[in-house]
Amino acid sequence: MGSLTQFPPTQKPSESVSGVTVRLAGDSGDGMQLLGTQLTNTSALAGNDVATFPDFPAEIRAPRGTRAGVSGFQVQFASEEIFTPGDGLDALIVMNPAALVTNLSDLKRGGILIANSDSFGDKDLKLAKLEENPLETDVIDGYRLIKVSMTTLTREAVKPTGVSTKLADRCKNFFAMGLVFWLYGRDVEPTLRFIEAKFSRKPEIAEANTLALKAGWNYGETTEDFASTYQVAAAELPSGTYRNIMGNQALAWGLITAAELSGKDLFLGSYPITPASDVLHELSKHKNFGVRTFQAEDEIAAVCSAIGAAFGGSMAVTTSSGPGIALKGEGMGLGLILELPFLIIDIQRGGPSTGLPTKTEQSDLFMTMFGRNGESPLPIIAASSPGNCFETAIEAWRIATKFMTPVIILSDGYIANGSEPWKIPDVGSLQPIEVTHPEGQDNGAEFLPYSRDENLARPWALPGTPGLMHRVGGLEKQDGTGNVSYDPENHQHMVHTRARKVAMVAEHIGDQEVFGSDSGTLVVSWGGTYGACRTAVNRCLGEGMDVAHAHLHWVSPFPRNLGDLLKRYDRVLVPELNTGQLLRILKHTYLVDAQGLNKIKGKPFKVNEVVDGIKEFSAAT
Amino acid sequence: MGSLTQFPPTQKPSESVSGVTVRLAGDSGDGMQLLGTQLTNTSALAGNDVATFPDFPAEIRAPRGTRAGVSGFQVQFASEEIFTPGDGLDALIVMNPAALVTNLSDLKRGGILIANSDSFGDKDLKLAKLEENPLETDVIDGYRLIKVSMTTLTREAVKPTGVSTKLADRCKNFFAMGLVFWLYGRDVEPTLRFIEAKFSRKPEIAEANTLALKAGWNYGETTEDFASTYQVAAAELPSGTYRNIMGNQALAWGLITAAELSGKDLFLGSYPITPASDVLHELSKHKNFGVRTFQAEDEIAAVCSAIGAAFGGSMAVTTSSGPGIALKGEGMGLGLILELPFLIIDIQRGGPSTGLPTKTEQSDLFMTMFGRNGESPLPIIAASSPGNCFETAIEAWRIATKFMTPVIILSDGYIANGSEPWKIPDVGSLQPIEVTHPEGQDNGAEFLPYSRDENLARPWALPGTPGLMHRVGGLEKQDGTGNVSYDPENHQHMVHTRARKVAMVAEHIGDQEVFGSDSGTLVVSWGGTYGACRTAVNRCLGEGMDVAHAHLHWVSPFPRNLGDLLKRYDRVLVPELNTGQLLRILKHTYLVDAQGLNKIKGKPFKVNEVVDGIKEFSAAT
Amino acid sequence: MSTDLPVLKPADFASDQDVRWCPGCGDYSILAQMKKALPDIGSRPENTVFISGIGCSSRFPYYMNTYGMHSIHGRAPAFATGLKSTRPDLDIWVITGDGDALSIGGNHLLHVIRRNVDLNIVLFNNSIYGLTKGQYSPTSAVGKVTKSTPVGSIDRPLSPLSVAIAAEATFVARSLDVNAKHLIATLKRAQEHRGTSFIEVYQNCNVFNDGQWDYMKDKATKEEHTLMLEHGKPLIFAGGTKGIRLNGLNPEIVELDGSIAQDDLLFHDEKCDSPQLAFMLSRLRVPEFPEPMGVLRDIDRPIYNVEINDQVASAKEKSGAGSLDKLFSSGDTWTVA
Amino acid sequence: MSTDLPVLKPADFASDQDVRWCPGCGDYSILAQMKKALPDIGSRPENTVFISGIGCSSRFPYYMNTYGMHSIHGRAPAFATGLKSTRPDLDIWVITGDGDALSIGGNHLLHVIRRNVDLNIVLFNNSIYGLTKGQYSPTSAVGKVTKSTPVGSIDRPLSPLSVAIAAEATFVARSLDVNAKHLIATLKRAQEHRGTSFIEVYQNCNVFNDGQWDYMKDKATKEEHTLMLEHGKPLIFAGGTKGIRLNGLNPEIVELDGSIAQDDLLFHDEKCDSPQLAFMLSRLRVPEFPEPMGVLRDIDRPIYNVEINDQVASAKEKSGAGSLDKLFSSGDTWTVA
Ligand SMILES: Cc1ncc(C[n+]2csc(CCOP(=O)(O)OP(=O)(O)O)c2C)c(N)n1
Ligand SMILES: Cc1ncc(C[n+]2csc(CCOP(=O)(O)OP(=O)(O)O)c2C)c(N)n1
Ligand code: SF4
Ligand code: SF4
Ligand SMILES: [Mg+2]
Ligand SMILES: [Mg+2]
Repeated sequence: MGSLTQFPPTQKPSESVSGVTVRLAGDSGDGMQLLGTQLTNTSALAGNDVATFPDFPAEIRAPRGTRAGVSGFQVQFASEEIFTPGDGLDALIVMNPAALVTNLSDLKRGGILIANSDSFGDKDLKLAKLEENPLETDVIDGYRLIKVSMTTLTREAVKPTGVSTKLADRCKNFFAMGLVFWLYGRDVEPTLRFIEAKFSRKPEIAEANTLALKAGWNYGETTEDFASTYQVAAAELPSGTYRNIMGNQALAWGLITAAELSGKDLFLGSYPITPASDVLHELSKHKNFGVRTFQAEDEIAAVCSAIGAAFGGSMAVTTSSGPGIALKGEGMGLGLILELPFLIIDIQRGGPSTGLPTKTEQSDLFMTMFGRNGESPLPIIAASSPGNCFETAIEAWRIATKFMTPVIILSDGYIANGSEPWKIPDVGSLQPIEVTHPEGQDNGAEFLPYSRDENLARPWALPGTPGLMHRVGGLEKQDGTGNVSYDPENHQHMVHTRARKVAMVAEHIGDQEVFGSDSGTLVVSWGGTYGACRTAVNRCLGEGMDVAHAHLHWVSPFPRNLGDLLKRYDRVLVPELNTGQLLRILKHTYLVDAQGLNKIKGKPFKVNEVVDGIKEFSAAT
Repeated sequence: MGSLTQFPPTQKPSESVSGVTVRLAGDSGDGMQLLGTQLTNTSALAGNDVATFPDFPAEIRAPRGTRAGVSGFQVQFASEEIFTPGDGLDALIVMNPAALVTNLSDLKRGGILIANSDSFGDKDLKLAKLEENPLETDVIDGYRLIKVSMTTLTREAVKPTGVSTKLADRCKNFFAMGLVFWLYGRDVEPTLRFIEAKFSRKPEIAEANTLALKAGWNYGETTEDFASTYQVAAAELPSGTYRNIMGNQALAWGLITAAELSGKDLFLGSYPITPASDVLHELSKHKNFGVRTFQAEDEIAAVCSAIGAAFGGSMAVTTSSGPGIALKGEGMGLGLILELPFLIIDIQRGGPSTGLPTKTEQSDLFMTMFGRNGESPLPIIAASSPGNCFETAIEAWRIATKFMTPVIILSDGYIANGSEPWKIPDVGSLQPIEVTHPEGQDNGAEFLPYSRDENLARPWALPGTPGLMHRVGGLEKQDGTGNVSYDPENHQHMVHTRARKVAMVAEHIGDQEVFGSDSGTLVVSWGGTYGACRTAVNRCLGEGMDVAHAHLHWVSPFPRNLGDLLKRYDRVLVPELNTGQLLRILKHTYLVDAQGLNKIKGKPFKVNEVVDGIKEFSAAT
Repeated sequence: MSTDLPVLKPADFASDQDVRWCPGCGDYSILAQMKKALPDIGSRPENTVFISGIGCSSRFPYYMNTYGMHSIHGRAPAFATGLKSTRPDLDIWVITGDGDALSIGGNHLLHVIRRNVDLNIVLFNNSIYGLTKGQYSPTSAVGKVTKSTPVGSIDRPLSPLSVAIAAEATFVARSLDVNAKHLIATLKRAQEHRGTSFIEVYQNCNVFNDGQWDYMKDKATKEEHTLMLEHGKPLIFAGGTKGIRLNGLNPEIVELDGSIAQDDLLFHDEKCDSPQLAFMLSRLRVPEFPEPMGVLRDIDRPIYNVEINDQVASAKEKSGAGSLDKLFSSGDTWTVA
Repeated sequence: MSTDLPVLKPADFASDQDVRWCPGCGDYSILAQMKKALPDIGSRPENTVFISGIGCSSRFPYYMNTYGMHSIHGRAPAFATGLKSTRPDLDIWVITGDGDALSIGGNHLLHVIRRNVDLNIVLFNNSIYGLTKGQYSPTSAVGKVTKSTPVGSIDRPLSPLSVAIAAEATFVARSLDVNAKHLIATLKRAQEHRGTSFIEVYQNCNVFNDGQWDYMKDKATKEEHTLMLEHGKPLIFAGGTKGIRLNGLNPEIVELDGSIAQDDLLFHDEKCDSPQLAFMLSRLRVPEFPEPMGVLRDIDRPIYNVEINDQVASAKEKSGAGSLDKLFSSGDTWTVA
């Protein structure tokens, strides 16, 4: 099985387009995430640039058929470089009424709407809290509705395998997949391989899914519903070998790579929390890299265990999200005064409090910047895309070890769960991270644990080293000796030293780059909004507007040239998925009269929202 | 005993002065705090304005005679209104060498230095890590050194009581007290009463202390060492009955009063920590006011227990300091989204981490303003002096209940342990705090726990009320119903609603008042620096400078007129005991090019430091 | 409880919110039994409060038409302590999970129990983190393969009952999600007890840890593996074919083939003041022993919320209700004309 | 331990920092005994780490010429777990107080013990918060009058040993600050044990809770109140005049006037796998019973830091040392020319 002959190339006319945005929506149980991943992979393999955005329900499995239970997966694949999963949908596939009503508004006028008509019975409508069948009402006017009896057709298709109807219905998503693959001329081979591998121990299931896939493909080819297919040519990506990667996966791999580059074993102290848990899951799979993962009893123990491991000389990391990071504040403060290198990773989600665990938000810039008692500055770096999480992890560890300081990494639910093609780096060419530890001594000479090098970094002396015994702790320490000190002058000196250290990081992160024109409106962004902002600025530039984009990688400290740069432009616009946290920090740092473009809806920016924001703002001022 | 006849008024000439600053310094065991308190009380009773500043060692009882073990108490008493315990010392009383070397630098040139010469033996010098006896070296040049064999004289004096030498030596501080009382013509009656009360069950001790006190007094009167005494006339304070009060005591009493004014029982959930513990201690003494104090297992449980009590309708409070407040961030975030009224009190100390527990610092403005995940604005009010802690507590509770929100109170170690005369308020004239709870209903009508009044406050419906059953929680809630809601529009609406609520507090806190001229340099301060800043501005005004002072009571939100006010002045100077936390918030709020005057030494500002700062700044720009 | 009020039905305790647990989750049964138990106890919706932490189990309060708080992870006992200390008139139930109560919340559990605050704590033990999609918990067995332990857990699990007993618990019981009758009875016993009542409920998470408790449910094995506790009765199980007796300090299983007199067996005593017996029972684990179901311990001890309020009452008696004037003018004062 | 190195003296373990406890504090004696014990054990300063929380007791690391961390309040076990998991070669001592370990740190204590991380935990129990100047602690007796309980505490105290045992402890012991010989011996036993060793040391805070343990120290009463444990020996005290035997599950005191044979007494067994005996001993309290001193329990169980490193080792064996190239190109990839 699985040879292409079973999936004859289409005889129908095919329209070639530069890009397509598709969303697959159904019940949590309907396997939409799997469908989406397959469509993403095969599109990537076809050489398209792709970007995805899964949208999970908050509940593990909200009751079948309810609006709360709808699970969605959006993917954009294109023949040009893209940075977002797309705004309006070209096609929407819905497996039930709940999926239809919760997603229809995002479908472009004239867009394709494929619905599994078998699941629009009275019971289904009731579960979705609907009086009447939307497929029969005018809500679907203006869309290209195609009703497909997926359930019936799938049952038909898998009959030969003799699987139960219950199992047969589980194959529905592969039927839909076949249809979508046909519609966009996607190669089924990788998916067939996937099926074979995944169900190797259940051949009849493998067979059934394959048949469903084929039935969906054939349905597109044979029925009158579809006049033509769409072709999206390969994009011109830099040459190299690519793979598809999700943000949390890239982050985990970046951490492993940083450990390898610095010749350290990786220790993760973490407590599960959405959307950060997958980093723990991924790292726990790679013990053969010397990775030790510790699922602590809570977030406090997690950060403290990381500090303990850092004291011992490991590359130590702790991961969490808003509520958990809030609990780490005291521990982070200790790490800061101990001047030990380790990473605190915050995969941000909607707040405040428990907030919106499965939704994205740039919620914690303020907390990570200011959420500790006393004067507690720390370097903070923010990842800008799923793939960028990889470099971010390495860069963070490089700075942490160079300056002997904890470093905070900010990611968010959107890039953590999103995916994009990732150019596999040439491992050999990755720059090693130099880490040194002072040698032991038996000359009885005094060892100064708080002496400093040109970066104000203190020596990372490891337990087990003869002659370097020393004590660290949370009470203010005397510079040099590290002894407890209540001396007023020393305290002020140490507060300034710790601040200067963070400021000096600016010397090692390069200048801020700008994309676009060098006057007019400057769009300043950070973190996960990179894609939407870059695309929006690009589009505005295309329309001849005087606009530029500066995307910050480090938010603490800022690049040395940022101040001058801001002054160069007539207007500064700061789009954020919060009420303006970076905005306020820019204002007090540079007294720049910037303006915010803010969205706090648990969703990423749409490109159009940023475009409109730029236009309004540029017009207004 | 105890009749003034034993303490004949002095025959020596007496010089009258407008104010005196004295510091008593000795070993933790020497009873300097007691001596200081007595001198403070008797001076207050004499009608002086007084301000005190105790300076404890970090250790409970560091080894006798060591520098680490020195305990100091500074008091200024004056015939005019004063706001600080004074800068340079007019007199310094030291009980041992360690006390001398650690305090001498604060003594004014020509100031009186009284030393217990009996405790300057080789052993004492060694404990103080001194090669030679400072009383014999030039370090004391330029001071009016008076050596007194206090130990010997005290032993002599108390002989009649037949107490052991060990006990006799414990009376040393009363000898010193007698001497100081004589020097400044203070009434000994209150102290005699105090002795009688305190040692009622140990008459021989009472007797010994009284004899020591008298011996000290007579020593001043009879020996040649002292040419004259000093008289400080009564100050012209507003008429009324006064008492001396410490900051933490005033805070506790303010909380009790707020509870009474709102007809609520007070619940405190707290975990001990320096310098906040005394609020717990004080409140636990007043159970007859219906006060319930709960010493929780940690700070997290403390804030959570307070939220539980608030849910039940009590006036709930939690108190801590930096490291403990850092642990409360998650709980505070919940309280904020629950929109329940309760108070979080942060008695700030030197940070970061464990930092300088016994030292003062305006360390936590940033943390209390921004230290929570997600968008988490809260009202924050800062006490400005020991006595002001009283009104601050009442004001905070008034706002908390009016707006149904947690409110943060900031104090610090300096005002918490400092004391000043406090005009006892006329209880009858205190404005009651209206708190209402919705009535029960049995009409089955839907109850909307998140419906809002004109202040955006939701109803405070109490468990036990029929028909108002409802569920609250940390997930985003639908406005009105309070049901869990993942709706994007609702989330943005709620984020803005919570922010607007805090902003609206500005309507109820009055406009910012300014002291001084209405152009030139504006000094903006908050919290415990009030006294130093007000005195400094006063002095500059006296010198004809164009300067004014705006002291903020609420730091979140700011008074409505603050922005305009800042613009009215040529220069804005912001003195803070941190690296410029308010400064940065003012900058991003008003884009004002203000400058900071910062000190991070674990000590309050000296008036001179602020004066110099104002002059430099005004000259520079 | 106000019995003059109309008798309530389980439906009166149901809120209008859709229940959002996975189909087949053991939580549904526990919710159903709670709704049945409360009317029998005579609870009133307006006087009842459910406080939970975070987790699937902690969604519970949303589904009850009572007062409720879905608080933060692991801290429910602290909220409940603050509420009960100030509102002793309320019936407060704490709903928690094995991760919520024993991982992040272990310390609060220890302390609420030692204080003996008058609360009913129901721990839904599914030996997994459900809400976060399947990591091992403090009650997961060594070797357990989960998302965070791909080659098996290496942490020795805690026995919730042993921990509660060591924390000086006055009421400790265990029940099973699907055993409606037993669960209802146990909930009632908890409500009757004055002081902290701690109940561990074996609950099935059919999505991430399906079948965890099957050995206590399957017809074939449950008799053999379940020790039903009855106060004053000997420890007998396996349909009366086996019993437990003491061998020194340790329990041993004996065949009841007639060779052994019932009196030689160990008798259950909920009321015995020493925690020795309850602790021993809490250690019984399959396969060596059957696992006890029912009330292990039920004794009387001073109650935190009673004591804290008594201290207030007697302070008022002693010094009279507080007067601000008196307070302010205590100690030295002086008057400026 | 590297015995080829020069033998060390207590002074070699003393740091250059002035000790800053109150004169007369029990902590001085514990510090002195620790310095004596370490050389005998063969510890090396460079391979030894002291990790503490916050409290008077937690100042301990500053006074030892070893590696040390004075961390944050209650969390020392978590730091130690991270360090030991990655540096199993180090000898790690956790120094904590009754507030540090049982109040704010109770949860970390439970979990480090159940994981059986190879650490030595020494809890200085002075039944008071010393550093914060005298509030009651989780081991303070009911009715205790302190700064925060002016009319007496109403919280039932925890038994540190009972809690440790319920947390599946593999080594549990108790000693006394001033009993130098016994304390040194106990510290050595703790170091010999592989896995978490938990020692409660009765310590006097002469400033805020003076005399707490006098009944264990006064010539007149100590014999009567102390039960010195010896493995394999019967439980005898009061200078051999009294013994303890079992009555059912519960202990009872008997006069050893000859009427009772030694074999009828309860015999101590540190090694017994069931925690039953250790738990019973942990419950013995004056005045009813003498209080046990010495090792209550010492058994072998898998060790967290060993297991976590074994999992890494076997992963490397199974899949070979990690290769980034392999990792990156796992799964579907495609090439752009
Ligand atoms: C401070 C914090 N940390 C972590 C989480 C994520 N989280 C939510 S529930 C949970 C554990 C759930 O397990 P359990 O308590 O057993 O409840 P169950 O879902 O199994 O019923 C975790 C880790 C959180 N919400 N808050
Ligand atoms: C987070 C935090 N909360 C509170 C404190 C204040 N604090 C320091 S030590 C201590 C308790 C000390 O008692 P214990 O652990 O018994 O140690 P001891 O001083 O008695 O030796 C407290 C409450 C702190 N330092 N940090
Ligand atoms: S994940 Fe498990 S525990 Fe949670 S609702 Fe689903 S079945 Fe129940
Ligand atoms: S306060 Fe108590 S425990 Fe602390 S050092 Fe002094 S005597 Fe020791
Ligand atoms: Mg669970
Ligand atoms: Mg203690």
